[in-house]
Amino acid sequence: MNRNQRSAKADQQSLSIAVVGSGGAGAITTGTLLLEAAAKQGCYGILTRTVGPQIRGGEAAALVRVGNAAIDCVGDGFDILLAMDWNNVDRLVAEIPLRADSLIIADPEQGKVPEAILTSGARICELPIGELAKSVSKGRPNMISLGILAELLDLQSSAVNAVLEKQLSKKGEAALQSSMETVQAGRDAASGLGKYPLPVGDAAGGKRWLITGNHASAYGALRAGIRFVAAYPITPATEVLEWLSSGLAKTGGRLVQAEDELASINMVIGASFGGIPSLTATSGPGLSLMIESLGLAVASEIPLVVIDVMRVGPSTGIATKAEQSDLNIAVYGFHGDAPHLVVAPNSVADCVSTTQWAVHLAEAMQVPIIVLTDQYLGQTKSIIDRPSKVDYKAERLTTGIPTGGYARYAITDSGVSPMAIPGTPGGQYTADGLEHSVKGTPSTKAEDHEQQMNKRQQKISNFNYGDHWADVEGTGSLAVLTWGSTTGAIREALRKLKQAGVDDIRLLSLRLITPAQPEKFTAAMTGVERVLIVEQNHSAQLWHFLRAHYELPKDAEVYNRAGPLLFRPGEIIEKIKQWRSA
Amino acid sequence: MNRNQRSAKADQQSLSIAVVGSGGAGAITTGTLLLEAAAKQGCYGILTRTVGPQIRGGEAAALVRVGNAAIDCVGDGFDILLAMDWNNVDRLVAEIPLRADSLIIADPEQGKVPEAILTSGARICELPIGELAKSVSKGRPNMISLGILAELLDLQSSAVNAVLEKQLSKKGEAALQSSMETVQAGRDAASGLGKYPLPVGDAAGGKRWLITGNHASAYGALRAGIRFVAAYPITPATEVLEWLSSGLAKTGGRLVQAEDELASINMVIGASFGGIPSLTATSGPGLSLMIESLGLAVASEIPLVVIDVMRVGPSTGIATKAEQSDLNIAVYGFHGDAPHLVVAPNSVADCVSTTQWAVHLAEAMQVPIIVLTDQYLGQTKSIIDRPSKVDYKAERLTTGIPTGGYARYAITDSGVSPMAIPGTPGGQYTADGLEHSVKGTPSTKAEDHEQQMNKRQQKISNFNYGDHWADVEGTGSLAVLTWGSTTGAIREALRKLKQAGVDDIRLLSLRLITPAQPEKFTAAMTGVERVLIVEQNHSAQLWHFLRAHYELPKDAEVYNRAGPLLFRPGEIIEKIKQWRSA
Amino acid sequence: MSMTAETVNKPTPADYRSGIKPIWCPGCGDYSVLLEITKALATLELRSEEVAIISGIGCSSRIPAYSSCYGFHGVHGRALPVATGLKVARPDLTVIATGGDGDGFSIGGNHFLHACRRNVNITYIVMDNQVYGMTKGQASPTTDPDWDSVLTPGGTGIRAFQPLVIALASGANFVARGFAGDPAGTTNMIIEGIRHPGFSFIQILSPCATFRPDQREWRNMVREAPVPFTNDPSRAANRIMTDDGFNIGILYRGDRPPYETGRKGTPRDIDTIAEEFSV
Amino acid sequence: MSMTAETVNKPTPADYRSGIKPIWCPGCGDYSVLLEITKALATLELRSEEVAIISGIGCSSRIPAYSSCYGFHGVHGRALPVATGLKVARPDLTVIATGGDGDGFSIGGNHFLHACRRNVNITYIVMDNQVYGMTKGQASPTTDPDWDSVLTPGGTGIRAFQPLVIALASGANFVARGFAGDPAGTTNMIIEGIRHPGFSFIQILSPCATFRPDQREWRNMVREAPVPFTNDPSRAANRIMTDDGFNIGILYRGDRPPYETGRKGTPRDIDTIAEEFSV
Ligand SMILES: Cc1ncc(C[n+]2csc(CCOP(=O)(O)OP(=O)(O)O)c2C)c(N)n1
Ligand SMILES: Cc1ncc(C[n+]2csc(CCOP(=O)(O)OP(=O)(O)O)c2C)c(N)n1
Ligand code: SF4
Ligand code: SF4
Ligand SMILES: [Mg+2]
Ligand SMILES: [Mg+2]
Repeated sequence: MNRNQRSAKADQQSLSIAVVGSGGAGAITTGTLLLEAAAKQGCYGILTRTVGPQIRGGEAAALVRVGNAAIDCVGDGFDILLAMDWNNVDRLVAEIPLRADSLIIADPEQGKVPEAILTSGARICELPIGELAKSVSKGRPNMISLGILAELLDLQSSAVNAVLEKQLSKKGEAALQSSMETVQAGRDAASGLGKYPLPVGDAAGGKRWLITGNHASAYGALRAGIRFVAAYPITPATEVLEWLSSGLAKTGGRLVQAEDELASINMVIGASFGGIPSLTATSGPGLSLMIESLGLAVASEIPLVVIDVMRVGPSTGIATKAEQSDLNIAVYGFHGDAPHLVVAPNSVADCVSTTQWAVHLAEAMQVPIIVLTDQYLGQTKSIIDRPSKVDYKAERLTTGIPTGGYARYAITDSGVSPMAIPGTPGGQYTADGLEHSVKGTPSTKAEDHEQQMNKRQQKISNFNYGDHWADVEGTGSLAVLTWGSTTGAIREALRKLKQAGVDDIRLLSLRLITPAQPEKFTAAMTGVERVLIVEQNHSAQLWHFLRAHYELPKDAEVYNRAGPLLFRPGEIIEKIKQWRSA
Repeated sequence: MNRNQRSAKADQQSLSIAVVGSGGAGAITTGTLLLEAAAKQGCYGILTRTVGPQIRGGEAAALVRVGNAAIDCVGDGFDILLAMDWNNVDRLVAEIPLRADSLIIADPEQGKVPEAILTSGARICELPIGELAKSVSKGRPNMISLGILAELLDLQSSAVNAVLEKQLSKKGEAALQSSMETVQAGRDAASGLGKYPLPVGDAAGGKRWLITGNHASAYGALRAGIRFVAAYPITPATEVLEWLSSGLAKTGGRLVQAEDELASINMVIGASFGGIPSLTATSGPGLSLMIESLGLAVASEIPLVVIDVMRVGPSTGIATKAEQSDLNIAVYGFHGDAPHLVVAPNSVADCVSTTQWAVHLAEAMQVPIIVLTDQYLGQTKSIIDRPSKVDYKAERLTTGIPTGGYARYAITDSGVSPMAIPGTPGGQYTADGLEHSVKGTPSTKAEDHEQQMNKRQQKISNFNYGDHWADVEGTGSLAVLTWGSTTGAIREALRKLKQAGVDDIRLLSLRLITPAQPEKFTAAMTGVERVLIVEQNHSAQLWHFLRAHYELPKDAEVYNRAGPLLFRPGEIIEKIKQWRSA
Repeated sequence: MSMTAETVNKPTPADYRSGIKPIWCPGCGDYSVLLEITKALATLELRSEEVAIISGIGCSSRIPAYSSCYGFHGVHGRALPVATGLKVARPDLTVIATGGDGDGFSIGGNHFLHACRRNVNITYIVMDNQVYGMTKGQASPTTDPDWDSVLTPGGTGIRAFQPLVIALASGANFVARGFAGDPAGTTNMIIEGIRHPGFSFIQILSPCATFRPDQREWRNMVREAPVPFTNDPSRAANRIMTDDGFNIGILYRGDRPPYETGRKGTPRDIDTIAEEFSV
Repeated sequence: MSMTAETVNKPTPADYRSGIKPIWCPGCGDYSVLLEITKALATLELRSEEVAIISGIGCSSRIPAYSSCYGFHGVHGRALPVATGLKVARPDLTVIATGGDGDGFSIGGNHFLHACRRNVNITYIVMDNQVYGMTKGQASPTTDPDWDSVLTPGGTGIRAFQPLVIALASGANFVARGFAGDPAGTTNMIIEGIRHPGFSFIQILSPCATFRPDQREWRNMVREAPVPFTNDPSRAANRIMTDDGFNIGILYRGDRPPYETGRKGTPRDIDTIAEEFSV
C-alpha cells in the first residue's frame, strides 16, 4: 500500500510545547487538554509523555507538537517550555531541546532556571503560576498553565471549554467553573507575552481520531476478527491488552490474564487450535519467554499474532522508552529453522491497518506473526485522520467434513493445508511440535522433515503480499531505507528537503520484514545508486538484515543510534546533507 | 589455532560397518565392542547410533567406521551390514547406504532381506546367527555377530578379549567364558567369507581416547575451571550434565538439578555472580527458554557458558538427530542489542579445547557464551588422539578491596571492568538488568545507555581471539566455508580431492561465530575468488550470517540441506566438482 | 472415530484409539492409562471429535496421537495453558490434559498451580512414574530423595513433591489418585473427573518398566483410600499429607463454580466501539 | 558499608542503606520493609559484604540497590533461582531473596514451589500488596477475585493464591506472615528467618498506596496470630487455610535439614579423572 494518500500540505507547520512539573503538578493533564483542544480546532498533533523512574509523583513532561498536517515524529526543538517547577528536570532535559528563540515560562517561586536549560539562550519569562492558581478558589497550577498556553497559541475558548467539560464531567459544575476561571486567569497573565499562533488545519468535525498506537493496534486486531486474547501485563504494551479487554467483552470475545508469558502464548495456541483468531501483546522480555512456543506454532502450523511493543534493551533495559532493537529476535530468535512472519507499522495510524493485515496474514497462512511497534508508537497520543476501512479479515482455510483419510499437513500448491477445527467429525488429528508426516504422525525420517520444512517455507514465500510490503515514496537515485517509527522523522525530513529543492531521494519503509521480498525490492529500487539505512538501535540490525536478505547497492551507509532519544527531522536532514556530499 | 597438526595420513583408509537389530538384540553392544577392540589395535574410528522412536526395545543400528587416521564424519557407504533381524529397518535404511560391493550378513531365520536393502545389489551372505548363539551355553546373538565381524576384519583375539573382559568384569568369569566362546563360534562361521582387513594405525598405547563430544565438552569445561553446573535434562545434551555431575564431585564443584531451564540459567547467573565459573548444557527448546536471562547476563555482565547440543528443529523436531539450525537463535535470539559470544567446535576432539576456550572467553570478558555442538558431535563415540593440554583457564578480572567509590561498570580501555565478588569489602554493588550508570544505578538516560552499550560491544570487539577464530587449511582461489560438525566431511572430501590432484581449494571452518572477525577473514581469504558455503540446515543460516557480517566474493554459492541426514564426503566431492565446473 | 448419523451403537473404547502404535516400552503403565481414558470416553459416549486431548513432552505425553480425538502434543510443560486457552475459547469441547510428573510438576509446576486456581472446566491426568522416562532416567519432583541416578548420584536429597496437596492448596475442584493397574477404579475416576465441573486433577501412579523396575511392587502397595471423599479441602489435604502415597480413590470433590467462560455480551458493531476515538 | 577492622561499633540500620533514593510512591509499604530488613541485618551484625540481596522485577524488587549489601536485580520472576545458584555455589554468604506477589507467585510460582522443596538455606521476603504495582495496577495471584481493574473489569473471578499454605505444602522450613507497618514484629521475623536453617519464607503485607488505597485499612485488620508457631506442617497449613489472612507472626518452624550445599569431595587432579577416556 502506497501511503501517498496521507494528508500532506504544501506548507506544513508545527509548534512544539513542553510542559514540565513534578508529580501531582498535573503537567500531563495540561498537555493532554492542550492537545485535545487543538484537535477540536482542526489541528493534527502528538503528545508524548516522558516521566521519571518513579511509579507516581516523579517529574513528568508532556511533550506536545501540533500542526496543520499529520505529525508522525517529535520536532526538532521546542517553541515553548512551560515549567511548573524544576524538580529533577535534568533527567528530562535531553528530550527537550530549546533554541535561542524559544520561550521559557517559569514560576519564579520555584527557584532559578537550571543551568542545563539556560544554556539554550532562550527567552525567559517569569509568571507566578502558583500564586495565580491561589487567586482562584480551588484553582490549580495546571489550569493556569493551560490558560497561559491557550493565550499564547490563540486557542479558542470554545475548544478549551469543550475539553474541560468532557474532562470534568464527573466532577460537577463547581469544579468546571473553577477550572474555567483558572484558565482565564492564566490567559490574562499571558496576554502580553506575544503570540505563537496554532497552525490550524480544517476543522475536525468527526474526521479525526485521537488515539495511541497501542489502542490503534488493539482496534485493528479486533476489526480483523481477533476474539481471544491472553494477557500478561508489561510496559509499554499493557494498553493493547487493556483496550482489548473491553473490546472483546463488547464483541463476544474472551480475554484471560495468564500467570506469565509462557502461559499466555500457549493459551493463544490452544485457542487458535480451537479455531478462534487469537493474539497476545508484550514487550522484549515477554517475547523472549515466548520464543520456544512460537516455534511450536510454526511446527504445528497454528496461526497467531504477537504484538511486541519494543522498549530499550537488552534485558529489562529502559521499560518506558522506545528502541528498534527487537528486529533480530523477531526475525531470527527461534531454534531450528522456523519460517514465520514479522511486520512493522510505521506510524500511529498505520498501527490500525498493519495489525489488521497481520491477523489476516497469520490466519491465511496458518503461521505465527510478530507485529513490531515501539513505545513511541504505542504510547504517543496522536491526532490522525479517521482510518479508512480496509477489508483484511481473519479467514482460515478449514476443512468441511473430510471424506477419506484427512491429512492435516497435506502438501498443497500454496503450502497451506486445510485445517480441521475441533468439532469437525472426521478431521481428528494431533497437532505436533515433533516433526511429522502429512498426517501429523511423528516421524524421524529425513524425507518427512524436508517435505514439511519446504511446505512451511513455501507457504510464506509464495504468498502474494501486494503493495503493502513497504511504503515507497518519491523517486531519485538516492534512497533512504528504514522501518517502523523512525519513518516519521524521515518523511518529514524528506518533505522539507523537497521544499528546499532536493528531490532525488526516495523513501523505502519496510512494513513486511520477513519473508524478504527481493523482487519487489529490486523493482522499487530501480535507478537507485546509493542508500542510507536509518534505524534506532545500537548494532544496526536492519542494515545487517538487509545485507543478508537483499542485494543492496555497493554504496550503502547506515545511520543508527541506540534509543531512547528519538530521531528528529533536523538530525536526519543534517545526516542526509552530509551523506549526499560525501 | 591451525589444526594441521591433526593426524593425517597419505593413504587414509577406512571401513564402515553397520550392525542392526531390534531392541534387546544388542546391536549397539556389538558395535561398541567392535570399536573398542579396533581402538586397542591402533585404529581411529567412530560409532554413531541410530535408534527408532521407542524409548526401549525399538530398532537400533550401530554405525561403526574405523580407519588408520582420525575420522570425523560418517563414510560414503557401508562395507558390511550385519543384520541380526530386519525389524523396522526401513526407518533406518536412509542412513545406511550400501554399494554393489558391500557385504550383507543376515540370519535366514529372520525372514527375507527387505526390498529397500536389496536394491543396492550388495552380496548377501546368510549365516544362522540365532542358531549359532544357541549352540553355546548362554550364548547371545550379539556375540556371534561380534565374532563374525572380528573374523572379517582380522581383529586380534587379544584385543577382543580385552574389551570383553572390561565389559563383563562385573558379570563374573562364567559370563566372560561364554561370551568368548560365542565370539569364537561367530569367527568360525565367518571363516570362509573373505577378509575386510582393518586399516590399522599405530598401536594406541595410551595415546588415544575413546570419548563422545558431550563428554569432551564436559571435560573441557572442567579443565578450564567450571565449578558450578545447573542441569535440566534434555536429549541430546544430558550426557554433558551427567558427566559433569561426577566430574564436579571429584573437584569440589557443585551441580544442582533445576526445575526447568529458566531456573537452570538463573542458577548459573547466581553462582557466577558469586565468583564461581558456571555452566549449563541444553538443546534448542531449552536454549529458547534461556533467552530472556541470557540477555540479563549480557546487561549485568555475568560470565557464563551454555552448551547447546543442536538437534533437528523447529520446536521439538527430532530430538535424537543432528542439525545445524540453532545458529540464528544463538547469534540473534536476544531482545534488544545484546553483544555476546558464540563458538562452535568442529570435531569431537575439538569439543575439548573449544569448550575450554569458551570458559576462558566468558570469564575474560564477563559475557555469556553459547557453545554450539550437535547431536552428531555430542553422541558419537570417537577414537581421538589424546588431546594436548591447552592452557585456557577461567581468569576473571576481579577487584581487590577497592579504595574509594567502586564503579562496577566503569569504562575501561578494554571494556572489561573489574568485578567485585561478594565477600569483598567495599565492592558492594547491585548487578542490574535495567540500564544503569557506571555504578550500576538504574538510569533512563540516553548517555548512560550509549556508554554501556559501547562498553558491552567494545569489550568483545577489541578482544584478541588469536588464531583460534577459525581453522584455515590449504590455499587456492576457491574456498569452502563451513562450521561445526559439517567440517569433518569437508575435510575428508578436500583430502581426497587433493589426492586426486585438486589442490586449489582452501577450507575455512569458523569456530568463533560471533563477534565476526572481518579483518582476519579478509586475510584468510586473500586470493579467493569463489566460495562455497556448506551447512546442515534448511534456510542457509550460516550463509545469511556471512552475507550480513563479512564481505564475500561476489561468486558465492550455498550448499545446504536440513538434517538429519549427515553430509557424506562423497556428496561434498560431487558438489564441489559440479561447482568448480559451473 | 467419526460418529456420523449412522453410528448408533454405543461406542467402544477401541473407537477412541487411533491406528498409531505407541512407542512405549513393554510393560509401561501408560498402556493401561490409555485404555482407561478410552474406556471413560466410551462410557461417557462423548463424540471423539468433540474431545481434545492436550499434552506436553514425555513418554506419557505421547497419548494424544494414540487417541482418535483431536489432540495437541505441545512443548514440555505447557499442556495446561494450551488446554486452558482451548477450553476458554471453545467451551463446547471436552478438554483433557495429560502428561507426566516431570512435565506437570517440574517445568510445568507454575501452570499447575494457576490452573488449579483458575478452575477452568478441564480434566488433568498425570501419569506419575516418579522419573523422567523419556530422557532416560533422571529424578522428577515426585522421586524419593534417595533414588540414585547418574545425574544425581545417591539421590537428589530433596523431598518429594506432593501433587495432590498442592492441587488442594491451590484450589483444584476434584482430586483423585489412581493406579494404572486398577482399570475399573481408574476408569471411574476419569469419568467422574470429566463430569465434575471445574478443574479436575487425577494423579495416576503409572510404573516405568524401564527406569523404575522397582515400581513393579506398586501393584502390592496400593489400596483403596479408607474413607470416602470429602468436600473440605483442608481435611482432604490433611489426609493426603499423612498418608503414604498409596491410598487410591477420589479424595476430594469441591463445589467452587468453574471459571466463567460463558461471558458473551451482546456483540456490538466494531464501528460503534471505535467512536470513542473520534475527536 | 564496608566494615574494616576499625569499625568496632555495633552497626546501625543506616549502615545497610545505600545512597540511592527509592523510586517508590509516598506512603508505599516497601519503605518500611526496607527499614525492617536493614534493622534485622544490623541486629544480626552481619557484614554487609557478606550479604547478598536478590530480586526480580517490580516496585518491591527494587530493594537490593537501596541496600549497601551485594545485590542482584534480575529479571521478572527469577529471583529464587539466582539466589539458589549463589547460595549453593557460595554457602558462606547470607542470601536473601526479595520481591513482590506478582514476581513471586505469578511468573515466579514454579521457582517458589521448588525452592520450598529444595530447602536451600536462604530467606525469601515477599512484599505482598495484592497487585502489580510497577505495571500500574493489575490483579496479582493474591488479589481478591472481585477486585476491579482495567485489564479484568469486575475482577478476575479467580480465588486468591495462598502463599503460606503453598509454602508449607511444598516444604518451606520456616513460614511467617508480617505487616510492613509492624516494624518490631517484622524485623524480628526477618531475624529469625535468616537464622533458621533451610528455606525461610516471609510474606509481608505491604500496602500499595497508589493502586490499592483500600489497603490503608490493613493497619486496623492485622493482629498477632492467636497461637504460637508449630512444627507440624499440616497443623500450620490447617490454621492458615482457615484464617482470614491477617494473623501475623511466625507460623511454622520446621526441622528438615537444609539442602546439602557443603559437598566437597577431595579435589582430584583433572588429569587423573580424564584417565577414564584412555584407550
Ligand atoms: C524445554 C525442554 N526441556 C527439556 C526437554 C527434555 N525432556 C523431554 S521429556 C522430559 C521429562 C519427561 O518426564 P515426565 O514428564 O515425567 O514424562 P515420562 O517420560 O516420565 O512419562 C524432558 C526433561 C524438552 N523436551 N523440552
Ligand atoms: C518477562 C516480564 N514480563 C512482564 C514484566 C512487566 N512487569 C514488571 S513488574 C511486574 C509485576 C510486578 O508486580 P509485583 O511483583 O507484585 O511487584 P510490585 O510492583 O507490586 O511491588 C510486571 C508484570 C517484566 N518486567 N518482565
Ligand atoms: S521409559 Fe518408562 S515411562 Fe517411558 S515408555 Fe518406557 S516404561 Fe514407559
Ligand atoms: S505503585 Fe504501589 S507498590 Fe509501587 S511504589 Fe507506588 S505504592 Fe509502592
Ligand atoms: Mg515421569
Ligand atoms: Mg505486588
